[in-house]
Amino acid sequence: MSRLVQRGETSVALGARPDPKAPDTWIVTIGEHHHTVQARRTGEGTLLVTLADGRTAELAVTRDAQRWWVTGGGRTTVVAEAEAAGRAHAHEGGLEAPMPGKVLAVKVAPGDRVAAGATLLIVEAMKMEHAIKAPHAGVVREVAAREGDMVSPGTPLVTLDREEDA
Amino acid sequence: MSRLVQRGETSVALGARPDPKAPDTWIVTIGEHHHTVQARRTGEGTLLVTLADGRTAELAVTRDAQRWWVTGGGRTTVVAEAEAAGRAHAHEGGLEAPMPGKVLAVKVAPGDRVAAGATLLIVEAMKMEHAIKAPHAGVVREVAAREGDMVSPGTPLVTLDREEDA
Amino acid sequence: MKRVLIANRGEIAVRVAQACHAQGLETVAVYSQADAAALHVRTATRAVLIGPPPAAESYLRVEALLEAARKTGADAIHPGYGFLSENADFARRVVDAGLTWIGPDPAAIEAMGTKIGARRRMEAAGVPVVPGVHDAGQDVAALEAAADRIGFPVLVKASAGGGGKGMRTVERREDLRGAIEAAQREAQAAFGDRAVYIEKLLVRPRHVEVQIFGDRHGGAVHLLERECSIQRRHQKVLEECPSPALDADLRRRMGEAAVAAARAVDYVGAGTVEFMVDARGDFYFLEMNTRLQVEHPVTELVMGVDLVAAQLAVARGEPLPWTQAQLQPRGHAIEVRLYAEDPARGFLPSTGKLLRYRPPVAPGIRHDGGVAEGDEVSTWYDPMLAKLIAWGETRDHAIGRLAHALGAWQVHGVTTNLGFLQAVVAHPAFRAGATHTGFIGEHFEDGVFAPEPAGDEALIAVAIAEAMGLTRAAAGQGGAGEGGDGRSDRVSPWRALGAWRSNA
Amino acid sequence: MKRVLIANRGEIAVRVAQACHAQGLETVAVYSQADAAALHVRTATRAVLIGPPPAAESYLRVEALLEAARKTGADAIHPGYGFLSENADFARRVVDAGLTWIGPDPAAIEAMGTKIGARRRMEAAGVPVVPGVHDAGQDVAALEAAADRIGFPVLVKASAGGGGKGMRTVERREDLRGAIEAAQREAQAAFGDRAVYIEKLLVRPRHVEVQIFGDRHGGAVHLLERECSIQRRHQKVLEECPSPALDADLRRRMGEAAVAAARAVDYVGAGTVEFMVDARGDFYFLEMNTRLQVEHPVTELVMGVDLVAAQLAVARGEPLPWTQAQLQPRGHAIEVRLYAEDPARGFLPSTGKLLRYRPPVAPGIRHDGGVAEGDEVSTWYDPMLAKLIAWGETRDHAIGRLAHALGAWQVHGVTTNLGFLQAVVAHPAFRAGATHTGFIGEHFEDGVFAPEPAGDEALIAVAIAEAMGLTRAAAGQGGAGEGGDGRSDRVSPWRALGAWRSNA
Repeated sequence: MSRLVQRGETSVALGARPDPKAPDTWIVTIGEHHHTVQARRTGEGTLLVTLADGRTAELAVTRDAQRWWVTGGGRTTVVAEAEAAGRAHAHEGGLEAPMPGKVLAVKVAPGDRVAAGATLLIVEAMKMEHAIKAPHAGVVREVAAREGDMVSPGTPLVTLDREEDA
Repeated sequence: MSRLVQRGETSVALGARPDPKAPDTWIVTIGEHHHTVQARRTGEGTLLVTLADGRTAELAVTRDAQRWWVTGGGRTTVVAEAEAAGRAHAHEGGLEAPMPGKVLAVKVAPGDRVAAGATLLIVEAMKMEHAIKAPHAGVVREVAAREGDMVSPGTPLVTLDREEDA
Repeated sequence: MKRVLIANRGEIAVRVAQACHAQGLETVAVYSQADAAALHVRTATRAVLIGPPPAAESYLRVEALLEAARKTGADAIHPGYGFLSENADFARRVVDAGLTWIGPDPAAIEAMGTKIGARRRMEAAGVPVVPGVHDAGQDVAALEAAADRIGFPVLVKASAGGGGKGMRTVERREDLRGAIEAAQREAQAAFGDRAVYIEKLLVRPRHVEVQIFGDRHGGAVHLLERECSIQRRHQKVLEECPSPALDADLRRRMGEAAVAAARAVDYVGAGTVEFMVDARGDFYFLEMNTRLQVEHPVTELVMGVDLVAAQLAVARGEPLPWTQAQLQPRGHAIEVRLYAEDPARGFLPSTGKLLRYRPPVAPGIRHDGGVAEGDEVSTWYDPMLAKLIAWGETRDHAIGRLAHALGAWQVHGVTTNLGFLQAVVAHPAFRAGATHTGFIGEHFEDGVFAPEPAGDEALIAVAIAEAMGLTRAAAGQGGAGEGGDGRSDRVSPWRALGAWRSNA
Repeated sequence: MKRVLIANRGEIAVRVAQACHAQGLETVAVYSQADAAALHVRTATRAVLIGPPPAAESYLRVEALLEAARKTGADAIHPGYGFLSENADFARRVVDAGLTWIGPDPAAIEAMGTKIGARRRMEAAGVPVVPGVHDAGQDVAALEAAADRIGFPVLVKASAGGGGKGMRTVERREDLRGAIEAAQREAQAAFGDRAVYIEKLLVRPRHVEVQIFGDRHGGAVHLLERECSIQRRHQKVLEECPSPALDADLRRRMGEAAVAAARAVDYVGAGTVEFMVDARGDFYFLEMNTRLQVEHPVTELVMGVDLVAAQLAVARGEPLPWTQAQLQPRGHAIEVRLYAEDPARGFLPSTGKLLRYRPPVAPGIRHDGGVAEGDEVSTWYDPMLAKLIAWGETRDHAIGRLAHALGAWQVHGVTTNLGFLQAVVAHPAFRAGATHTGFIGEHFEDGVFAPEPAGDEALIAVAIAEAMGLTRAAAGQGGAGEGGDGRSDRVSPWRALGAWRSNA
């Protein structure tokens, strides 16, 4: 079985199948590349992997909704399913609240033309103020939040049309 | 649901049911005694328990084949199902190998009368010699192991009739 | 002293409880509704609910805390850091209730409680202070005039502040008004006091603080300094002891100044005198923290002490367990703070469930944590999850141990600054000891830190884990902790991707 | 030195690997078929299978180890303790292969390699030795005659021995023949050398050993002593530093004697000189261990050193990182050893799967472990699973921390001596520092230790956990680690109940 996962800015097909000829051996496909590796379970959620060049590492893998967390070889990496990343990108025009918090100030109104990085709103969370800035230049189409609103992740705040679209 | 568990030399009925009137509250029955306690899950396999007297402790509980391991309040305890303990006692006349190892020496033959504590066999395991001693005075009915045998847990070694039976 | 109520949460409440238990003392945890199953509750021997999630309605409620102590028969209160730890009124109420207050006398807290008052006292005691204007009032125009007198750049700081809250750096006059207003709002929300003042911003200074300790028998010692220059938005990220910047003479002079500061207010217990040290080796009093500090473990490891145990002893009326001559440093210690925040998105706070949490275990590595696997991380409280501290015979030795331990720390389900901490520790300027308060801004562009894309090893592990069905078990287990309601969707709140940034 | 092969397994292999990684060195683990997924393999950066489970066919196979080093490009070998660590032939082969041997020169190992030879050298160097007969040969009658000359009680000891293997205490002449034969058999099996000798048994002596360290530049220092009196059947259970029994003068004299012993064989690297100290404060050389010791962490914590890092440095040809004057003790450290053994059944070895394994995490607590949750514990190797070490400002402080940490150690699925360790640490005689080698026999009747019956709290937890279905998840998870084959039955090998006892 193969899945599409994000690697940096692009997506890559990822799959693994056991080598029928050798125990504890897997053939892993990352895009065009094939890797023959030794692997066995160790503890709960952990895997001991030996690469073809002889390097070995125990990796802890945790499945999350649309991504995996991997710790091993001295770092922790998040691997996202490409499909999930794609879904998120579809939301690009609409800015949603990134965290639970309270809207302290709304700095823009519909029709405003804003530069990339311009402050759109100020949200307070964890006792700190955070400026929500425009990810790109554009024109504000809609402002859905008001000062004093309590917002949670996913609450729509502002719809911003791209400058080139506007 | 209630089960019989070992407590020291005797067995006791143990059960728990949620208090329908109060959240996170359980009524636990240990033999004749009832305890009303607060309890909630914390991590995996762990429980935060508050007793009626206000004391609180997080306990880790692991289910094993016929027993539970419990750590909390500063100690680790093994609680055995009474049924399982009963089964083991039924084997009393026949001595089985207690661990994987190698029989180094057999010190008795069928018909031998032995005192409690007399060495019956010597088994080597983990690079140490261990003397297998008679749990009670008695007469050897059968010797099933020979020097050099590799034995694993449960391998019958010696059948010993009690002195009073013999 | 038999039963200590700990008026705090998170790692410090756990740390204090462990110290109490090691002395055979019972502990009482207090908790808000959001913390009913929090680690600090699970560590204590008793626990009392004190209110709803907002701190103002729970951890900051003096009445509820005193009632909890009364109800459980606690005979002493340890305030930890933050919350009410530097609140003189609370300390006084505790003492008036006949309980032992594990901290300095209310009068000492009060004397050092506002930055403005503390500065005046230190000036009087001959301790050098940073140029600033503290008597301009809270009118914006007056504060602007004060800034003009000092000259830009300036710092706007909350009088009752700490932890970067209510603090703003201002480079240009036109940004000053907005900064003052924001700082006043933050100060009001965090401390219930909107007062701010203006101070000269030193260029590339180091933040160095001296640990001091006093007792009720006239004893006062210092326990070396901590270098806390690695900060992001005035929030400390990494601390070490000793400072790589001090020579023996400067260390001695700063230690003496810190003890003088402590003696000026008859200080009892653990306290910290913060200084700024400029490039010329001049040092300025910044403020005194009349409580245990987050970063106290680096001092403990280098000086060979247990500061919490000493707090308990001194609160019982015992003399200091050490003389100044006995306190000899050994080796080097570095602490990093694990925050629930996303370095790739301007360090915005993150939330979620800790699907997997395994701190590294190795010689010379200490983990002081406030969370455990399966815990939910919310936005109600401070985003610091845990601290990791490495000790080594030398600074290089400590760095080597820390770097290795950071790589093995398994924190899954909640985005943290772990990768950022690794980048800081690996940075050549940090290895060279060239730390100053602008370190992060200088070496990490725009205060944003993007993780490297996944390596082959990680992708291989994912592929095989999925093929083995290894990760299905983990997902099931994640849900099992709270009834298997599949809440893992919630761990990914940052659904709006793109270039969202904080104003860091 | 770039890549170190660690010719060992268990906690010491993990410990050495961590020290290497902290210095940026790669590591190569070796493993038997029984250890393919063992923690030491999972910790290393490379791993090589060297044979079937029996140590004689894997960890003791010189050819296989050298081949593993060649194949992986390792340029140094660390032997750990046990196995081939004190095998001069192996050391010589390593050096001949052009690799760095992280240990003393083969000649020094050889000189101290047999207890008989070592005693002779020490006698010549003026170091006091225990009365004994070492030249009686291996004939039983001759050994009996030797015992008659010395007078009972006597010890029968393997010349190549260690860890209590091939050692027997004999109180009465009629038990001597059996003891000699058993010791010879055990010595043959464990060390490939059946030679034993007879030594005077000191009454209620303390076992005190001095850590020494030498370099290739003529440097030799001692790093205080360790008190290792708490033993069961000559197997150490608990060690501490410093010894509660030594005064400054005795400490100095023993340290000097240890350094003299090291200098007598031009010792390079970490070594330990073991002494017996009798009630009068006389001390006798017992043996020298030419390797790192299991209990080295207590020295590390009190002296502020990393002995493995120093081994690596000295092996690279660097001078000692410390002078004798710099080595100043601070505080007190205690180590306990967690064994897979059943105290209720005469401490017979136990096996099984570690269904849950969570070491305690707290300030001042160090865990050096060779196992992790989900691991199988077999009878192939030494039953020591892990060590827990507590440091404190004072002995009482360390005991308080240790006692609390022991209570929080979660070891489920394999019966261990954990409850016994708690009882030792809680014992008034231990708290008073009244330790001697007969401590366990004197305070724990018949060498058997029965756990207390379950308390209400444990039963309540079981009842609620079952009612919640909490434990079903745990059982499923236990099986999941190895394909869910429900092997948990195997964790309870001691099915024959009753009065089975070892000959302890």
